Amino acid sequence: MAIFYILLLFMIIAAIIAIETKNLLSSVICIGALGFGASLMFLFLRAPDIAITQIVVEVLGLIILIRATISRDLTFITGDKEFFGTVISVVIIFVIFLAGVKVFETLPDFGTAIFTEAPDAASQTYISKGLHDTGAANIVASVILDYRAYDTLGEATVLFTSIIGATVILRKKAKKLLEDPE
Amino acid sequence: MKGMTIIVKTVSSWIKVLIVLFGIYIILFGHLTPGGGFAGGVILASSYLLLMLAFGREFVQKDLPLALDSKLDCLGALLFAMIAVLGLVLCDKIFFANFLYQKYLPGQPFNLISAGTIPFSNIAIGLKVGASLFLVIFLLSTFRRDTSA
Amino acid sequence: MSIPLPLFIAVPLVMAFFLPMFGRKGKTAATVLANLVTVSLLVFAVASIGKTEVYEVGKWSIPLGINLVLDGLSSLLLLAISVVASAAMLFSARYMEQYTAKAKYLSLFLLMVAGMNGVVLSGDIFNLFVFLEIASLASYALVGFGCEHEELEASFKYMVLGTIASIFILFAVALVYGNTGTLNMAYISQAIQNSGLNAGLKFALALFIAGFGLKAALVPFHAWLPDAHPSAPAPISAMLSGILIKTLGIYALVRVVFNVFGISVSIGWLLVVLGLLSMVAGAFLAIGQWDFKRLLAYSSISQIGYVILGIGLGGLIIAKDNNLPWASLAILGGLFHLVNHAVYKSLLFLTSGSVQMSTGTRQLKQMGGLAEKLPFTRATCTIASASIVGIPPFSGFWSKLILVVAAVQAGFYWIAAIIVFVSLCTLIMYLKVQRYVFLGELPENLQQIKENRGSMLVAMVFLACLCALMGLLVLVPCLKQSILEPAVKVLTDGLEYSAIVMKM
Amino acid sequence: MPYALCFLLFMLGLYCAVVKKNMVKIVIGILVMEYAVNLFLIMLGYRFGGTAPIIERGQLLESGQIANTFLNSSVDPLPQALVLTAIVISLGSLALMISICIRTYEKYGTFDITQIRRLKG
Repeated sequence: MAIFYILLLFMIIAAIIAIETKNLLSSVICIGALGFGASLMFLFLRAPDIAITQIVVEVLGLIILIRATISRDLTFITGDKEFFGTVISVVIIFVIFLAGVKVFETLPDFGTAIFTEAPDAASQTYISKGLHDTGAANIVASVILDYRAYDTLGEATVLFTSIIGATVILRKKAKKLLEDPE
Repeated sequence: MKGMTIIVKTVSSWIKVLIVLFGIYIILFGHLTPGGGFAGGVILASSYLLLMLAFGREFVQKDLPLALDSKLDCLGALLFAMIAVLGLVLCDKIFFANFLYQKYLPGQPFNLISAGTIPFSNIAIGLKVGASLFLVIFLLSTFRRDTSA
Repeated sequence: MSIPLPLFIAVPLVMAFFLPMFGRKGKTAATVLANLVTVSLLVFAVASIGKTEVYEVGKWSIPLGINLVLDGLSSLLLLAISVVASAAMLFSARYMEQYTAKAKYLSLFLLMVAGMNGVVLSGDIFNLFVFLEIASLASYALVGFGCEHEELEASFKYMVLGTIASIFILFAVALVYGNTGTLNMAYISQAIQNSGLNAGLKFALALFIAGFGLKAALVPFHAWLPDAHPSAPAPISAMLSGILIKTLGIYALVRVVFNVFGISVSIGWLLVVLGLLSMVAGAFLAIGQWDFKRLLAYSSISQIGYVILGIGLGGLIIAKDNNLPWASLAILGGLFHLVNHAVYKSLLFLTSGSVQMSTGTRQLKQMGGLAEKLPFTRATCTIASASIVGIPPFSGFWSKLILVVAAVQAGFYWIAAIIVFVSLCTLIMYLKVQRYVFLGELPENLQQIKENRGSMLVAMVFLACLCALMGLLVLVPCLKQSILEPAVKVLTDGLEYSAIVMKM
Repeated sequence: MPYALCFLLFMLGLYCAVVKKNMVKIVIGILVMEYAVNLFLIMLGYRFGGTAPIIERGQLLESGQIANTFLNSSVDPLPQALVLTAIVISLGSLALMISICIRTYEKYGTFDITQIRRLKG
């Protein structure tokens, strides 16, 4: 249990540094720390699939982010900070946070998963019948590629969309002269 | 960009093989062990990324041209969609039916060939993810040079 | 003829995966194929009118798998999506010649359509989120398609706000899962009916309203729309304003509020107030604009206000005194206005694209006297303007009339007054467009322009005919009963949605 | 209590995305929010002393049933499937967002959104 608190505090500290540091590159590095913390957390929460995916995505995401920041002239934002606006947004966000904390009391306590209480939860069936229904020993694989494969089609499409979008945004010439109409 | 020193080049050309093998392993055993198409695909992309860092962009271009890469991307996505549509055709008009497991190839649990279409979906996703992520990183890294030159 | 529901998503998806393989040479073939897809979707949508169907993907019974639900509301939206998409696709065939990478454009367009169809058909809350992301990501890329300064800036702004909205929605989905243990909308609805709304679910509902409200550009959340919609290429502006904000925003919001969480008096008031704010603020901001497309974008905010006002008013009446006939009338007005707005706003954006392509500018002050140079554009634009203002034979009149009658009937006289007042503002807005674009002096530099004919013209005339004929949807009883009333019934039934879905 | 810390992370991200004026900082804020939501989903499925939802050879009994040791200790597989999808979606939007950032940088020469302001109103 203690390990979760340590990791969460580590992640929060990394996030604060990433948000507040002036240097963009160090802020990107802190995001890396945050991501690896999340990956460890997933491992301790018994989600090895997610941990693997998180770690490889983290590496790629870091490369993409560093690519965006490195060898740019990293002018720091010096412009007059709107102090008043910052204070107001901090207050608003803090109020939402306090309201939100109450919300979590309605959830089952940490460590008692909801599906053990709900009688007709789908997850019960997944772990008891998953191997029989789909033949995959990895229940997560059986969920993402058989029970909820339609979601995964959507997921692959999202990735496809974003890659096509990125190639479109990064193409060299966007407009061309049109030949005379008709 | 000419690439790095001879030591880095040699070592990375060996390691690349290992990374590709690891990626393929992660993809193929996705239904038995942690991992799967997505994680494996990212690992495949990172092997080519290593090559690009060590040898420079031109070398990778020869190995895996950009046009081919984007075709592979489309192909992976098409394959996955085809698996879904095949269910519509082969298995009583059910979109995304695991037709292999239910009808043709039940297989034994815990074997490589089990779980019907799941390994094939993993392969399609791995192909798609690997190709597309390499594509986007390549594009991002070449973008600035082209416009400034 | 029964159409398997997944085809609505599978056909555009497969074609979208296939199209980028066409290079520069296969451009014509790609355009023809993409148009075929949108037209076939239109045929599917017409064929599925009046059906109620639940499709279990992969034959996994709910809640194990994901289900697709086709009911009156979905088929109304499917019809609107496919009408606007086929017109915009036809228009792009010629219009998009001025940009490069046409095959990728077509692919993104189809992905956006597939995403919207997926949102409309989905019966699973997480699946709804996934398809919403597909449509949103495609639209972010399409807004920045021109890669000019303004377009990239607008695209970034849109993308940041849109992504924050998506994360809100995902967080709300997580909260709902944590409280009920299921993701299927029918099961969630049932669990809520059994246990009532606790604080966690209320917070989730607030997050849903904020997230979908951001996607729909209701007034406190509207900052991105006036930048994003004008910056996109004209057919995409037509899609975004015409249908995207309605599918991702209004449809999803209404589905979650009415069918999953259940309407209450406070939520009804919230929707009415949001609608009124959007109507008034959008109209005032629009009058001051001198950029043709930006004016249209602000007017979209105002018109979205009408839709959400009508639906919210209906919900309020249901929750307050459960008077179903009155509520149905208000919701009918809202939904009919949704369809009308989809048609005439996309037509207006298409005409603005035609004007921009001929004159090379969007500034109202630099145009004038185009009536004789662009006769067809002028005619279609006038029809659309008459429609949006609410001149009797055209479609906009009927939906506004229904809204006013519904408000008066339920005793909200001040709401009726505001509706009429905003209509007057709309009249001023479109008189301004007519005056500065089509009448007045023709500037020197525009003497040589020609009208773009071909596919652009066909698309505009198609939508203009629809504008003129849409009134029939409420006037002819059999059309009304088969298209609009089932949609209204889905909303007035409210929480019975879960029983209907589970029974099938 | 871990939920509240997770929510704090979410709020930090929201604060960063709303207040900061640098495009990359905004992207970072969005990333932090995404991590927080993913973590929250996985936490929902955890149970004390749980095991990963992967069946091992010994746990498939002769009768075709799954051993109770697995059934009583496996964590919830459904949130894991959702998070897998959510991670991919966040990677996709990250790639698109960074492309837009880089292209904008080429046009304007800065990441500062107070200086990127051609659109008015």
